[in-house]
Amino acid sequence: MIRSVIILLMVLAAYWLTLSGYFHKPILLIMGVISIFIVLALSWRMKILDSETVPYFHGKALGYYVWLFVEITKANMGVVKAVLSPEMEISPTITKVPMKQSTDLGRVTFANSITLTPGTIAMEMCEDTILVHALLAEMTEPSGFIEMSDRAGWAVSDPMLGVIEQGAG
Amino acid sequence: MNGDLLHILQFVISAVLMAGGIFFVIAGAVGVLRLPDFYTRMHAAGMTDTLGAEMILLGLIVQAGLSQTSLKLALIAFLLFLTSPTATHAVIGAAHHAGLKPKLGKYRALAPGEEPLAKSKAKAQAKSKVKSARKSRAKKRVK
Amino acid sequence: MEQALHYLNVGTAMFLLVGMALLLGRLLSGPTLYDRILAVNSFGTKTVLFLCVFSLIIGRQDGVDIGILYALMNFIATIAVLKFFRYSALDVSMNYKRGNRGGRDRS
Amino acid sequence: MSNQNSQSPHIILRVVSKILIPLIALFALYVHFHGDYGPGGGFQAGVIFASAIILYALIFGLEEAKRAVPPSWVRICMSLGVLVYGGTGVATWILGGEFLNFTSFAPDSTHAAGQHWGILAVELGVLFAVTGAMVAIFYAFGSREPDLKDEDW
Repeated sequence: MIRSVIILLMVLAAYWLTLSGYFHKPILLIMGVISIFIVLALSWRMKILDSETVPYFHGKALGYYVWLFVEITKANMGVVKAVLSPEMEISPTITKVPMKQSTDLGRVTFANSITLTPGTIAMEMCEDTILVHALLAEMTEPSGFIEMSDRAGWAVSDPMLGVIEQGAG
Repeated sequence: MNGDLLHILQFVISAVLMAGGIFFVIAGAVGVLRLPDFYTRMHAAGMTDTLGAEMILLGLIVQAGLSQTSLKLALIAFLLFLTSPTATHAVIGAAHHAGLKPKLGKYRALAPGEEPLAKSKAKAQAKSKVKSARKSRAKKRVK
Repeated sequence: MEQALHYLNVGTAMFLLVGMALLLGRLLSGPTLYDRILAVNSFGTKTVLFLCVFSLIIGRQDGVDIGILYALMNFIATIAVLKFFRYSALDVSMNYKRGNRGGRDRS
Repeated sequence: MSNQNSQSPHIILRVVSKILIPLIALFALYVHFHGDYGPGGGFQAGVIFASAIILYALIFGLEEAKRAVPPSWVRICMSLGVLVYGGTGVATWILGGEFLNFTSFAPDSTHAAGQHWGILAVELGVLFAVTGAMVAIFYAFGSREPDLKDEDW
């Protein structure tokens, strides 16, 4: 909780400076401090001060997002080809993908990554699986999902993921 | 001289990024119009929201250089990155929950000028025959 | 070079308007409600992009502020509309556990 | 709150909204305090701030929102806004000017400091009133009973 408050404070300060841009006017800086404390009080009243509100991704996340961006670009090519070709040969499919992440944050990262990659959309999250709608049947290969799941768990440094892998191996 | 080169480089990078973004945005819009059912249209819309938007914003960031505007543009890119998949997930989840049936299996669009499949053609002919028969019967009755 | 960048931005804005017009077709002819919601959502994303490009054309950063706002409001509006059509009420908690549907007693 | 087995079907919405709510609220206050320098002001800021609370109510339910921001606070906020607005006018009266003539706050200032402070106070009143009114309207409409129950369709 204390850690979340400190990180939220820093994030909000950076956000205010990005928006404001008036560093040389002390009155605006004072108002910024007041505003940040009002927002902190509101989030405290709403009980949203926890590690989900401020997902500190340990710097690993940057690598994950670079990888994700490459994946998005690759998937986009496939979807564009399918959509713009005159025959438009598509084969919509629905599959179930297992989720191995233990925290909600890891699961959300994984599901949002699936949705961000065009051609696959996370439709619904059941107990430990995601229902995925895919535009092309070849986009539902399990190996791709497993790699994305592993990487998403690694990006949020999921404690359960290592345990499962050790147990399996 | 050096400054000129930098400006040209800036223009070229920004132009390439924005042209790519525009391509994906237009392709997504065309896809939303062309694709057969709601679930597949969602994919085309997602294409616009992810790569198209991010590429246009990157191009604008390159144009703006190191300034406050580019920081704000990066903030917009981050917010779109966060909200667009969530909104997509919410829309498709709501449609699925409401019982909208997805079209599954292989689908192929008709080429321009191509007639529908033979079966449906035969059906349509049969229907029109029935209709004309009904009409003639009705006419007879009137007479 | 300034001139070239200006023309580039104006061209981008034009193409964004074309994309918005195409989406308007889906918005008007969408067979189901969800098609329309999808079109509105995508239209909002394009509006944000258009605002960004436009604020660079006129050389002021006010448009970018409005773009940030529009990105946030588009999300809230989509969620609100979907929630209204799914539960036909706005006060239901969406944070319920599975099996215990709806956030309040409806007996 | 990140309990391990909370399997609500809407965990994506919950997590993303939790990230967005502080950002929306701070953006509202930014719009308010930069009304002099860019687009914005009290009314817009009030609506945006209220929309942060409305997003919370949409995701976590009206009960939870009423616990975080009680309706009594909302009513106090609405009347406080009018009070601040009117009070500014009365203060200018007492200082010897006309109603809402802000120059009487700092009559000797060369660069219209009185105008600055006066507008800030008035905008603060508008912010309070609009936030209160928006949240009150949402509470009133949100508490409406649904015509159809969830199980019926």
